[in-house]
Amino acid sequence: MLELMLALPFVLALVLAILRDAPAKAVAWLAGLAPVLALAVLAWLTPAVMDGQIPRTMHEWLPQAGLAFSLRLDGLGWMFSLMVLGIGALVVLYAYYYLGPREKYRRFFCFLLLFMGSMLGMVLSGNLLLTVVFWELTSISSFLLIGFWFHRDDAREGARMALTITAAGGLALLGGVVLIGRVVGSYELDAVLAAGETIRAHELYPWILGLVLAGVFTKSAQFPVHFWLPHAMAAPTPVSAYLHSATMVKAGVFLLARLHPSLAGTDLFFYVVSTVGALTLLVGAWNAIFQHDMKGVLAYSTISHLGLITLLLGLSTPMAVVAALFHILNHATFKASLFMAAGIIDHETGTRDMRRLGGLRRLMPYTSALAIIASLAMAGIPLLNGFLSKEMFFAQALEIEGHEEMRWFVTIAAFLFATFGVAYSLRFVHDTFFGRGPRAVDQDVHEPPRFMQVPVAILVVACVAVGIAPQWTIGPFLETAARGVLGDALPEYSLAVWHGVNTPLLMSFGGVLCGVLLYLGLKRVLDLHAIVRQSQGRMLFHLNIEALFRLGRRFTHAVANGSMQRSLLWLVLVAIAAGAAPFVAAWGEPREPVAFVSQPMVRLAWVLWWLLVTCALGTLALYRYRLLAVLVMGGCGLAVSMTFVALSAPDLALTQLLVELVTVSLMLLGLHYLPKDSPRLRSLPRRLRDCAVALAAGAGTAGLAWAMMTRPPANAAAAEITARSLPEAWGSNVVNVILVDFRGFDTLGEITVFGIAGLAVHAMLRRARMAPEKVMPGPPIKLPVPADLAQMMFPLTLVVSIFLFLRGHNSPGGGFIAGLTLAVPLLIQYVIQGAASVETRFGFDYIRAIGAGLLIALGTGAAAMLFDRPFLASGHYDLVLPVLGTIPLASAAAFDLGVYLVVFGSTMLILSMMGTLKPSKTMIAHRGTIDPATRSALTGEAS
Amino acid sequence: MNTPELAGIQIFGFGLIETTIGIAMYVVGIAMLLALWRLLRGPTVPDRILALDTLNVTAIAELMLLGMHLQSAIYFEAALIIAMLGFVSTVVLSKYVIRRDIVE
Amino acid sequence: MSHLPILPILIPLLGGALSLFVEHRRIGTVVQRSVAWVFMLATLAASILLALRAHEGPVLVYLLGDWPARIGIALMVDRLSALMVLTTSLLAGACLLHACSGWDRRAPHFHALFQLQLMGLNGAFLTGDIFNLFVFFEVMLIASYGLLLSGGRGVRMSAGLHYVAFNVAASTLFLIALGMVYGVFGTLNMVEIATRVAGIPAGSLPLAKATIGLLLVVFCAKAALMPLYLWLPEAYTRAPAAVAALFVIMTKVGIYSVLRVGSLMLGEDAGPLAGYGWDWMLPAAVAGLALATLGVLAASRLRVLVAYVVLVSATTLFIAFGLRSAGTIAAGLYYLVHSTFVAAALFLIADLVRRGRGDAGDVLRAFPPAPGVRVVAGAMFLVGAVSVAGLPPLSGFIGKTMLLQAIPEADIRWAWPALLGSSMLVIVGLTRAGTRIFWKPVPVLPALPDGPRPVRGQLRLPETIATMVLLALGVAMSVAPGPVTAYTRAAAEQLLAPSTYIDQVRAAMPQGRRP
Amino acid sequence: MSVVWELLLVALLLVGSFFVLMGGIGLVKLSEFFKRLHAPTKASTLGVGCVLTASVGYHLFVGSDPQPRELLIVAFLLITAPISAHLMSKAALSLRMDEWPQLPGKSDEDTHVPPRPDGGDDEGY
Amino acid sequence: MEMAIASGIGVLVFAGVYLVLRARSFDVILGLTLLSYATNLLIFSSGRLVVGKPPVLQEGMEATLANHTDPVPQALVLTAIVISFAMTAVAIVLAMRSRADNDSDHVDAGDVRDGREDRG
Amino acid sequence: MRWRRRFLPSLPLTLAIIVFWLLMVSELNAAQLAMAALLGLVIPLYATRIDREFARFGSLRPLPKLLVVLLWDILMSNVRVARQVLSREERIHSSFIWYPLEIGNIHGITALACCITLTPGTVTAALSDDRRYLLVHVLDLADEAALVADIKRRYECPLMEIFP
Ligand code: NA
Ligand code: NA
Repeated sequence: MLELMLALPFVLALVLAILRDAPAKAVAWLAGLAPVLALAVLAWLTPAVMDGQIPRTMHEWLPQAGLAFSLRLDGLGWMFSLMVLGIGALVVLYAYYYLGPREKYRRFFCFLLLFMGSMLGMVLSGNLLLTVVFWELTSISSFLLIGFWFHRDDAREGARMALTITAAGGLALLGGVVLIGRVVGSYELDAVLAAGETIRAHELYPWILGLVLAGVFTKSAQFPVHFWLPHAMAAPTPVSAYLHSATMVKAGVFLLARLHPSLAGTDLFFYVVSTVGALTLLVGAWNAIFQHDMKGVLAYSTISHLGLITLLLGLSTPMAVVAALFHILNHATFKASLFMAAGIIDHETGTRDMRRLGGLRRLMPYTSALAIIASLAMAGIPLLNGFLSKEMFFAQALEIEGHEEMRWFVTIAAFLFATFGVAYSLRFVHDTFFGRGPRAVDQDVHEPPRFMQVPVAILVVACVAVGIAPQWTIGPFLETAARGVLGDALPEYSLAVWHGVNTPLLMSFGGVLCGVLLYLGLKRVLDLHAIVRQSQGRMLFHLNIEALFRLGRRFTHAVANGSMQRSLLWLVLVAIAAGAAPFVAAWGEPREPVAFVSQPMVRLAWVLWWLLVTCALGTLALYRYRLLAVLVMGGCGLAVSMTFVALSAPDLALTQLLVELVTVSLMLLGLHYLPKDSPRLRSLPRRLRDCAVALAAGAGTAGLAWAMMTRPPANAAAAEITARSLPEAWGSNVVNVILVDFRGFDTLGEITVFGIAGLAVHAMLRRARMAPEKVMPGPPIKLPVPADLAQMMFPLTLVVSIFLFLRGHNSPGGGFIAGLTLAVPLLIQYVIQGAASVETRFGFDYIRAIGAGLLIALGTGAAAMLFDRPFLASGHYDLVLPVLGTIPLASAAAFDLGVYLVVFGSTMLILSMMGTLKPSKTMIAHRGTIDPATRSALTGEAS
Repeated sequence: MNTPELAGIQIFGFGLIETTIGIAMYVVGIAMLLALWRLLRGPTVPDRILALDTLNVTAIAELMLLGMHLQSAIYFEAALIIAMLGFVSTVVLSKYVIRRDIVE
Repeated sequence: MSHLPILPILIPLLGGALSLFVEHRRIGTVVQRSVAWVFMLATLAASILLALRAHEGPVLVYLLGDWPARIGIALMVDRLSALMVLTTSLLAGACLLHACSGWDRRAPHFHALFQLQLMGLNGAFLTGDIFNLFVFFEVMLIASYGLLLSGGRGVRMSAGLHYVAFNVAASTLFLIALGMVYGVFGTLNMVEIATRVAGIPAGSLPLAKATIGLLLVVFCAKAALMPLYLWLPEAYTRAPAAVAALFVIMTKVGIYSVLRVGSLMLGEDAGPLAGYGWDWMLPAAVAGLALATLGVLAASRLRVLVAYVVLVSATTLFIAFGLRSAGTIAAGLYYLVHSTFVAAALFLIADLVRRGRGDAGDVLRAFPPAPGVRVVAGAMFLVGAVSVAGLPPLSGFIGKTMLLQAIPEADIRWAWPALLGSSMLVIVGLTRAGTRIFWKPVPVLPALPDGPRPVRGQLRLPETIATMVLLALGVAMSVAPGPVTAYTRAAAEQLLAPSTYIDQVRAAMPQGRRP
Repeated sequence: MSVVWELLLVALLLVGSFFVLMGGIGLVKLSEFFKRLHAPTKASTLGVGCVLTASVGYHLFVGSDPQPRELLIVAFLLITAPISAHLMSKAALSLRMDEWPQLPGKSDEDTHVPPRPDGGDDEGY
Repeated sequence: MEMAIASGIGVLVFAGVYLVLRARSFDVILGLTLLSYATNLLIFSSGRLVVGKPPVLQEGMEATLANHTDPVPQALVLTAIVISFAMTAVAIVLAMRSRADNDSDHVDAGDVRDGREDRG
Repeated sequence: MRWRRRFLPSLPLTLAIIVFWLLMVSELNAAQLAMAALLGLVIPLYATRIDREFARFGSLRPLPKLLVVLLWDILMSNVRVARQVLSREERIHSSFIWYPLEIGNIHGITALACCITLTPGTVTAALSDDRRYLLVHVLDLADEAALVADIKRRYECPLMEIFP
């Protein structure tokens, strides 16, 4: 049943969200259905609750985290459900009339039902985590409701402020709840409520309390974060009537009451909660006097009353708790009706500014009467419900034991509360309904539609009924609710209008008297209407948020300024740190002597060393003259290749050489479209810094390499590979066997990378038009003599390529080297004959070559799967032919064929794309031609 | 396979041919460094291209000498490729100097 | 024998290769998309099966080439790998759907690159060999370059250059680290390395530490951990939407690798190296979280904001994993999956906004989205924002709650404020962005006489569905979190017991060879 | 016999390395590009040729590789080195690094501007 | 020999890193190329330095590491060379495109943070 | 003839490939012969797509003599260049000359360019567009006419016979 009750608002919200183009009336009816049906369910459950039973239901949600969908309906929950649903139903009715014909009914009621459901879920929740879930849902849905008129600045600001503060509180609450879960070992409310002693005795208690109270205080708009509430008044009035009288703001005090058995009862709780409550009460009440907006008065009054409730819960005596609950109910009724009345007035007159209103008593008698009664209830005038709970408050204030200074403080606060309350109520009534006016209202003012008054009337009747006959009307309910909090500790109390002449009564009368005097006095002394009070909270909030954004911007722009140099610098620095840290940490520790025999220098090592080092430094020295740097870097490549040869790695040397050549070609192709040199960097410190970083990186890498090389090798795996290469993989070039067999999967990935590079370049250049940096005048050059030679070389290089491919498994070579070797003669043809000539003659589809290569490699690997062996398991077959003898067929060769095709295809695709770029049509203005007469022989560029 | 043997002439206690190979390696190495000097020094672009070309050619000699020194034929492919690519890179670089656009 | 572990790699490779043959204009979009979807769905199916198999407990070992793991390459699938693969496939499905609303026709080779990207991602998650991991990193990266740059122009090129250069530099570092790994440990199989780590002689300890430290630096750079995150915002925000959404998983590859290396090489059994480097990771994560959060506040464009949200989630993950308890890791894994889906959805939404607002792009200023876009995008943004900010009832809340619960007592003092505070500020940032984009009315501008009308894109069905699918995955994770959390919990426990993993992998025998 | 072979090899090596060195020295010592061009294109080619020939002989006798494959490289170098030189001088000419004589039979119309490498006539292309 | 290789690697890294930290795309690419030389040498040297024992098996010579150098790093370097080459190719083309599209070869060309893409 | 041109576009090339292959693989057996033949047949088919004239020899008779002369000249020129390199540079008077060509076959021109570059102190620097002049740089020019005549006699004439 509880699920049904809770589901109703959500389901109907969903229905509303889906419905399109439904008339407003139907929407309102559907929306009203939710609270009405839920109320019916609640009514059905009421007898059981009154009996002291707690209907429960539980569904697992996330047992690992202790999160369960468990609902329970005890007295407190019942009371709040009643409020949420009852006032909810009235608000729906009211809102139907309130919203203008052009308003988005569907969205409004959808959000309203979402909120209603969230609120209901919160009060029904039997699991603290679930409470947090619904708690935050109320924040979100209230954000949507407050921002309903999102085209208005104040609505957006109010919504953001409310969400920011309540969501922050919600996060704190989450923290608190998780801590409670740690202490108690469960999030089930029953367990938590039963574990009050444990919680209070735990060392985490202050933290728990602080975090939970942070949630409570933000939600219930307690000082000093109360300021969001007045700004939430930018919401449509039905929303205010609902959220800020009965529901949203009550969520905080609800939770305080809910966790009262677990958290209350310590001095810390007493002092913190009562002090905050008392301060809120005073601040709210005092500010309410100076508001000109009707809803402003009501908002500050709400703050003040919430302070009162908090204060009562802080006092923690059973009677105080009863009073708090009683006041929650009372406040909900009169404040909801007042908000609705204010909405009616706004609706009819077009303003809520009390400075422009007045004399409405004559124009709207019924509404005025209702509003005045409700205001009196708010002021705590006898025979109305507000009076009763206020009396109880006074009594509790006077009975504080053991904390003398608190008793004085609270009593004075209570008296001031009464005084201010009377004053602002008086002002509210007087400025609106009495005197001359309405001033400066150009509308024809009359009573609203009858059914718009009905909700107000119902609530006011409730105020009066409770005020006159509390025991009959509210008594049983209150008792049920109080039992929900206090359990067996329910005090003896009597709900009666007359308790005889006692101090509270005198205080009440004194308060009324002082309030009237205060209002009259203020009116006499000050020009109330001229006082414009800025909301300091808002300003502070605004400043803080702005400061926050500024901080974010400043930091982010200072740190993440989009500079690539900075990214790379950090990478280098972190790498240096990571590499150096262990050695620094191990500095002073005794080092074991390294048993290591250094390799003697190879004969030509000294040449290579000089070549390598000088070319590296030469590249560095010449980097600004790019062509020269590329040239000098060619020396580096040669040195590295020769080092590989000298150190027993012919395959590497071949690959390095080929790649080096193609890289240089690509760089030259690229240089055609890039500036010829780099500008000089003026900043010396910057250069020095980079130099230092580079030195550290170089030294660090050298040190690491040296330390690694001088360790004895751990190459058992390599030995095994070497030993198994010939008998099991049928290849004597172990490097190639590793590439196509042992680690063939790496190669598959590698050719994929290579193929993708081709595709990426193709994608980037396919439609690109670029202006070359500078062009030489004249038509393309032909070089007959080199062309002739290249033509002769072409078939021979093909032979070399095939040779390297076929022999690769047993000698240096293989698919990759062969593929590049095949690309080289074509490159020459491109260079000498021009791209167009080559491509028309050969008509390769390089992209398909890449695809085919990948498919062949993949197919070869997958063929093993047909034999129920893993991917890439190699096979070998000796084909014996009559004349030719034995021809070894190896699956590895097929795999290598895939490599061959991909490498060839991709290399040629890249070269061809870069070589056949079309000049830009628009950007040509930036670039120019080189005057042959002015070219510098030093750099080859125009000087 | 029955291969003829070298005489193994000894000079100052070292094999003559070995010593000669060693000397040749040093001499060719010096030539490489001279080419390197020209590569770095320039002054003109064609000078550097020429130096790079010379480096490639001398590298072939050096590699073959190393092959003799280590009595291994494994360096053949590397030398062949260097010869091939040295030419190609000279073509490409010269074409760049002449036309800036190496593929027209 | 079962070839299941390798299928998530081979299927996309085949798909990518075949895509190259159907690219011609004559063949038409339908065929191209059909091919892409056939392979996408097959990959997805394989991933699901793999996840189910992995959940049975034992590590699946696939010996490529039928060589024993110590000399060949082995794929190793534990729950974590399978989870990552499944997440990737689900995400990729949505991204592909989004791309099929038109981007795939404007970006040359899109489908091939997309499939190969998928191959790279899956390979990185499945391989058990650290050099093979590098190779798949590169496959994934170069495919991402292609996807990022294909069909692009202008600023995207310079952002791409930044991204490429940084990643190439990081890959260079990776290679240095790999050289060191082989030089120090003499093997590349991660399990073999793990067994040798403990026996490293004292004299070589600093070297081993430096080696693994460099590896971690690389992974952290890919995962965009402070201070190596500077490359991320630009690259992600300049990418086309579907690609940006797919990129969300890329930071996770780095995180996955940290987790894997941390579990195997720095785990309990790692002797003197146990826990090395983790002490640094937590402060870096917290600082990174702070900076990422400030970035969320500072963002002037929606996509930048989402990029920083990605960073927030990445750093949150580092906190979770850095604490190295089963609880935090489990929570972190849940959070990882959730944040992947949601952040990807936010990228798609941001793109919708950008298109819907024509010239205004996704700048956080008032500008009217096309009617229809506002409502749909606004609603989706709300769901995404709620989820990513960790507000209930969506997956972010569950993830964050589990994380808060799991953080050990001693670390609460700094971890909680960091996590909760960041959540708070992310809410502030998202609220501002949302209200500005979807709520703020347009200032009335003087009408330009002959000025170009802003071209505002309309909703396209595949895009909307793709976004909704991603959001729905997040919602599903919050409605029924049980299976996912059970899985992540088991994965975390598996991860914290590397010795069983190691034993299972070493026990794997070739089929047709001597072991 | 083998003594002769060995001495021949030694001679080849010495001559070869000497010429290679000459190429290097010429490259460094000579004062302008076109002069420098002579040294390496000739000397190095011959020098390398000698070394390669020695290598063939040496491997033949040592038995590590009894095939004259190095001759392929020699042939290759002999063919390509001149063409490389040709291209490099073309590059140098395009940079106007030297003056060269007027093409016979052409008019003096462009006396002050040196003719383009191919005579400035585009029709031949 | 080890010292020579290590110092060579160091110098390459020094030059490479300095260039990588420059502001122009081409300089960065040059730097990355130098760095890739360094990494290739470093990975290669992880198999230790052995002269004249290439990992090509020959008849009559036992297939052990006494006769042949460690082949694994060589295979790794091959893969690394290929991959770096692919990356370099992409980077060069990207540098060209970035230069053409953004009118500058500065690595942060095109006013990255508030680019024209958004200004419309 | 047509059949031959279609399937065997250039016999010299085919032969060259076969020899080249056998030299490369350093094996002489049936399988390698078959492979060489296969390549020799297939590659020219492919290579002819470059669409330039393939080597067609006139007479190979002058070739041995030319080779010997060339070898000798190479040796001599190297000695001379070495001497010049080692001597003082002021004595070297280098200069360009235009060498008038009579040979028209492009292969012949290429071969001649090779010969000139490889031999006495000369380097070819360019070919005129009409292919009638070779620009030759002479390291130490004494007598231009004598040099031209020398080249013509020693190289160009035999080459014209080989490449008619
Ligand atoms: Na190979
Ligand atoms: Na071009």
